[in-house]
Amino acid sequence: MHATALPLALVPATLFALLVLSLISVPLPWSVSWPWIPVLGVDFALYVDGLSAQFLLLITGIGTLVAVYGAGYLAGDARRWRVFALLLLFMLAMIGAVCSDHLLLLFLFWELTSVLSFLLVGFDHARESSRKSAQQALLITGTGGLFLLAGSILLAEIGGSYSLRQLIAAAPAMTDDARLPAALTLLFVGAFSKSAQFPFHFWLPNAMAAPTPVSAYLHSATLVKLGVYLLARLDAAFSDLLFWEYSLVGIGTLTAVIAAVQTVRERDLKRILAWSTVATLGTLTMLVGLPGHGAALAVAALFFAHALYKAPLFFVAGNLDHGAGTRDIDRLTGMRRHLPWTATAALLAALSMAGLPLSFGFVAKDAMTLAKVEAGVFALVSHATLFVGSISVAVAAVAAIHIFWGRDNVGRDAHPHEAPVTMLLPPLLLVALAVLFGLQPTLVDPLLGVAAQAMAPGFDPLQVDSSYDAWPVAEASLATFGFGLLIYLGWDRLRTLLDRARELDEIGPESWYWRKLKFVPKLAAWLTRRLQHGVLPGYLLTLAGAVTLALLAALLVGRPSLELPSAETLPLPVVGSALLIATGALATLLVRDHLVLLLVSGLVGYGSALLFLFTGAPDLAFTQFAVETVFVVVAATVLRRLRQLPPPLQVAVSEARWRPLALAVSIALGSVLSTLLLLAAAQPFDPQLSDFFSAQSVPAAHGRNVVNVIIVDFRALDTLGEIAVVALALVAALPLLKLSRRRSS
Amino acid sequence: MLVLTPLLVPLATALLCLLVPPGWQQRVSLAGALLLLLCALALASQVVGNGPLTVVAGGWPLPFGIEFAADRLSAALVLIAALMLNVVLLWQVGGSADAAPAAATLQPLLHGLVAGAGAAFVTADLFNLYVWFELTLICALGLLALGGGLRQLDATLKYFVLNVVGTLLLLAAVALLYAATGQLNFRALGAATAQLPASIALPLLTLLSLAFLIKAAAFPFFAWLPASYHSLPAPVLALFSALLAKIGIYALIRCLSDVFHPAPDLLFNVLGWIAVLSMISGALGAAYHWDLRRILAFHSISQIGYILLAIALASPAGDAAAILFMLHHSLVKAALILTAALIFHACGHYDLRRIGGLYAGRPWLSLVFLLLALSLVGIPPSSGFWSKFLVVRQSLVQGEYLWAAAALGVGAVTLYSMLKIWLEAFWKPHPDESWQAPARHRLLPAHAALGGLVVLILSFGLLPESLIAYVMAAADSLRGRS
Amino acid sequence: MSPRALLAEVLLRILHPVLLLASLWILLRGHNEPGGGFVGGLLAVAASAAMALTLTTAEARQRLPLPPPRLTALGVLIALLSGLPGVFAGQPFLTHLWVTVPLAVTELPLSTVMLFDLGVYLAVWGAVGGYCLSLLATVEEQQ
Amino acid sequence: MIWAVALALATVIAAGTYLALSRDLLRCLIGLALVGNGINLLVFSSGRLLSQMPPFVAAGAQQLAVAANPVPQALVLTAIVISFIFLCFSLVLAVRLLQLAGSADTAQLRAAEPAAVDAVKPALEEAA
Repeated sequence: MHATALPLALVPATLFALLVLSLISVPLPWSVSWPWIPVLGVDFALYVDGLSAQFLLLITGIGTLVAVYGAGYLAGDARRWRVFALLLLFMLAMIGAVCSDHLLLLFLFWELTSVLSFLLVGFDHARESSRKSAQQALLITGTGGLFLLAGSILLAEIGGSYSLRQLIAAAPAMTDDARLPAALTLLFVGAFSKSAQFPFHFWLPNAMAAPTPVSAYLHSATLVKLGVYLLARLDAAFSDLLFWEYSLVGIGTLTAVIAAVQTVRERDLKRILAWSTVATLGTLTMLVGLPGHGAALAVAALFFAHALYKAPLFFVAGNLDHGAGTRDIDRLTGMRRHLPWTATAALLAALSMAGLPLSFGFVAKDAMTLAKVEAGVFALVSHATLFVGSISVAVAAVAAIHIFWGRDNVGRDAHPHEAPVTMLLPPLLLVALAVLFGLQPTLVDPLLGVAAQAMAPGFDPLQVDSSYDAWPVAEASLATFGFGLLIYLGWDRLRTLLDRARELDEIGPESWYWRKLKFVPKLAAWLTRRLQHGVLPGYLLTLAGAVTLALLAALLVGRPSLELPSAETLPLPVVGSALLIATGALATLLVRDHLVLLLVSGLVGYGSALLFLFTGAPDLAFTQFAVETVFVVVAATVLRRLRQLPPPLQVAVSEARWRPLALAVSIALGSVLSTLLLLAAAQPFDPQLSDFFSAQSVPAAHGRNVVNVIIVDFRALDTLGEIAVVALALVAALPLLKLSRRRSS
Repeated sequence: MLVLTPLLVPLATALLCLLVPPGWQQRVSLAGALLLLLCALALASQVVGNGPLTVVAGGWPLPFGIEFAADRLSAALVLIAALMLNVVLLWQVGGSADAAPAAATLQPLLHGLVAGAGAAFVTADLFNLYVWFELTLICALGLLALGGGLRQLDATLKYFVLNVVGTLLLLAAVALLYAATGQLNFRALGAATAQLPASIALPLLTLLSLAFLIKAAAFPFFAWLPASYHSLPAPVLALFSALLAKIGIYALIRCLSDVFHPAPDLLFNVLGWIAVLSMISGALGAAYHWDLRRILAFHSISQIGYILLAIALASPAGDAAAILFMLHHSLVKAALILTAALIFHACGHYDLRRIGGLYAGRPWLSLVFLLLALSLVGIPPSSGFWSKFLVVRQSLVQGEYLWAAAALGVGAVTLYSMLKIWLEAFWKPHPDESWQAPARHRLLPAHAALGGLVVLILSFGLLPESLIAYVMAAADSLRGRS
Repeated sequence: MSPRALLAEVLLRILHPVLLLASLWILLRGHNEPGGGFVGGLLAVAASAAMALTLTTAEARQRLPLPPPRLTALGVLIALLSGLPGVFAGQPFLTHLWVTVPLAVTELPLSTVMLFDLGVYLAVWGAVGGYCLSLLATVEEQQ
Repeated sequence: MIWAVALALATVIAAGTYLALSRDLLRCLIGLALVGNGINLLVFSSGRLLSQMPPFVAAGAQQLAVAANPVPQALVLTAIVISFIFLCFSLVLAVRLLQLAGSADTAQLRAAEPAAVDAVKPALEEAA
């Protein structure tokens, strides 16, 4: 009944087997493409060359082992199916990402890996810290993804294609474009955030909230390598640019050094491993930035070596957690007796991590040293890598010696025990491979060769073997090793020293992140409370003010020639009714009582009715007169007789400080609209519509009241809409009317 | 005749709902909604097959009669309206997830709202458009006031006051345009405004755009939307967010393509910044709030900003992006609101501070929310991604780097607020430890409605080819490009 | 009941049908003379409102042919349907048809236009009347 | 004549806007009605006020002689009825709000958007 999820490991295992078989039988590169969205030029285009193939092997191979390990690690946990589903989906997304030839396709899978990793990091979501870590991982990689998208679009615009292969081919022509540095910078931000480069590095150690199999898979072998993968993929195109080299070498080295320092400060084994992963990612970025064939080979070798030693070390951390109940290195010593197989795996993985001979780590370190020599790096970078290498040695020593070989100080009530076989096989298998490849590098040479060739097209895969050279390497190794041992011995003292410099954290990017995260709700609250304050007169004032301002601006920009209609003789009745309207309107501002206000406002309506009557619109006059009367009578009755109505407020605008503004906006709005009327009326009038209606009313529509004919025939659709409004207005008010009656009765 | 069905079918259904005995109301309503959906599908296929359809009411010659015209843009929006009406009514059938109160006036008002929106999408006459704006407004008010509580009435009042200003400005703009040109038909107006001196054309265009921007809830006119939407029952809210602001945007597109063409660059420039401010204030408003409905309402403003930004790009690709974004947003936002209603059903609250534990308690709901939220954020392959991609790409191509940066930056804030919902509602343990997800009885219609929407949204995300081709063709027929 | 109120009631009972007839007359002549559905409908509303003010709203409500919501809905539906005969005749929606019915002495011109205007009349009467009566009913129940 | 109308409508719109900006609920609604009234005047005068003759075709004639422009009249008729029915709706709404809220002050009317008490978070409402 143990490890019921074990059969799921068959999925990645099958993929791995298929991949190996195909690699043996079908020569690289492979490519396949289906049209997906032809209108946008988006194809489902996949392309597998040496670099992709190397990643595919790691993704499926380590994926298989993670699945086996996870089946043991999560045995009995009810949530394991969800984790496995997410892990398998993640594997597919990774496969898609490293095979995509189309930038948008790459982006698609890239974002999918971010989202899936978010869900996996938040595995233990009942704990707030887990949720925060997951949120941090997604916010950083997700935002980075947006930069990647912008960079991709810009790059595609410059290069005229979304196909990575075509972009790489077109790269020489792109270097002249002024937008290229911007595009590359955007891509860098995307890649750096994914691969935990400075200043985004801090999310990775925090993501250790994930279950250990997830960390082993995502946070050392696959997900975090994706950013470096993208850079390596584009290396063939831009490695000659100084901008490319300086950015990558600079940021990569800086990341590696910072991460190396942070490593020493940690007590949690998983976090120590995470920081050392960040250091490796920095080194990889630096190597991608270095020009030359050797650098390409070093990248390929380090990719491979890191996967072979870091995943087992994560497994070891998981086994300790599982068997001893802690990952705190201060409490873990002498575990050799309790977890002998885990200790073996740890020792062998540490050999590789420290870059000692007889391990594949040694081969990788060899390639790195040669690459640096070939590229002729600055001394600063050289020293930095030496330092980072020493820390690796120290970490390796902590993992292999400190934890397993020291004094056994396990208490009586703790019973550390060895992990089940499902959790031992994966690390042992990986370290065995590391030793095998360390002894016989030629076994993997073809793989490294084609991968390097993808990054440096001039590289001849057959020359891998001859590019190893032992002497300068041995020299460097010795220095690293010695220095690393010193750090290991002084680990505790160094940690105390670094803890004293804690104040420096306050200016680091992580505290910047937390400050910004707190700042977002603050800013949101500040802005939203100003815009959406909940006070109706304020809303209306904003609205009216903005409208008035916009109209004034439009009038000023247009600079009208002030062509106003000429003043004709004004018939007395018209002037009289206009005056009545204006007087009524002004009078409303002075009255206080609601009832009087209603009656006074009626003056405006009656004035309009009179105006209509005197300007040839009897139907309008009657309608206006009728609606005004009905409204005033009914409203007055209701207002007068209805008890429990609160008294009216004092004056028009109660808040004194808004009164001048309200007055200004009101006057301006009235003036602007009437100015617009005058301006529009000064235009020559096109009587086309009225002429047609006047001419056709009797012959075509059989009616002599032209207005009525327009209403019921020429423009009957307006009227249909209007009576629909009228009818539904009653329907809309029915519940209120009913409630009102029920309540009052 | 088919062109008139977006008006006639829902209007007749609304009236019949009032006339038939109460027991028949629901049947009539559902039948009317289905018929509308069929008509909308027929309209869309006709438009795709034979090009734009037009009819002049009363058979009068143009520009004298009132013309109804359906092109691809209209047909797509009518289809969305019909679809959403069906979803909402299905949700309402005996549903228990924050359904609207079963008042006798609910069905007529819903159909009336769709009738107004549908007619606004097909009319080609400016004054007629005003009438349909009023029809949607009064139905919206009726639906807002349906609950009858102080909260609903406060929301109704704010909605009423601010929207009435919009319709009054529209009426003023119609009148002034008639005064200046003597025309009311879109195309006749388009020909006439081209002859107007800029000094008068610009203020008139500004006035018309302002009216539509108020309706579209753009910055700084959006106060009515977050002030009122959250007081609505979920299905009605879904319909509102799918239709109402879209009418304003649609009218703006029509105004800029048919009535005033070519509009001055200055206007598009200003529109672009209005869009950016809408995007930012909407996204920050969503980040501020903790009530699911308020978060979603503010998101609408931000998404409207994206649509306006696409319009401001003033290019075929920009217009295509705007149309795609409108369709995407209608569907996804409605689906998210319905998801929120299911969350409400499970937890009894909309406020994130009072809910939690749904990842374990409601795994399928979690998955649905996740997919929809990712679409809203614009994670591929989703309808939201393709919409956002078109906007950003076009901004970059046209050298509007600041706009593109704003679009992407707001995407990050959107991610933040969607993450907040996820962390609080799904991952956080429920604040009440004794809480148990309630039984799921009487949720079948709701699940069916939401499930249908989600399938549609997913297929738009995964296989967007035909949709994108459609909107590109739709954009090509705008702005006198036909 | 005071004599004045009695007088008002009697007057109104006589006046109410007269007002309604007048409103119908205004409706029918509207196509050629001032008047039409709106004006006629508003006059009918005035009749109902006067009744509600002097007598009771219940009384006024009884004198409506249908309850207000259904009355107004029927009005809009009639207006909508008046556009359909044209459609069946192969014309666009809202194309009005005219027929002349020969009667013994004179001719009666009938048209879908009249139907449309009748719809307007009923819609206005029902909706505005419904508002007035319901609002006044609120007041009544207060007293 | 258009000058007289322009003056009247400027006054009505200005006064209406000022009233609408009031905190008093009924003033606000009556103000909006006044603005609507002003806009109706705008619509009415949009067709030029050239003649005072009503647009009726004389009995027996086929065409309209010189008369006022019938188009804006038809539009205004529609607009008047619509603004009237909205006014009715707003009256019902106002009466109900006054009954429920017990105050005519719209600035105090915060039921839909309660004021926040927390420094960064909005008010926590009870479930409806």
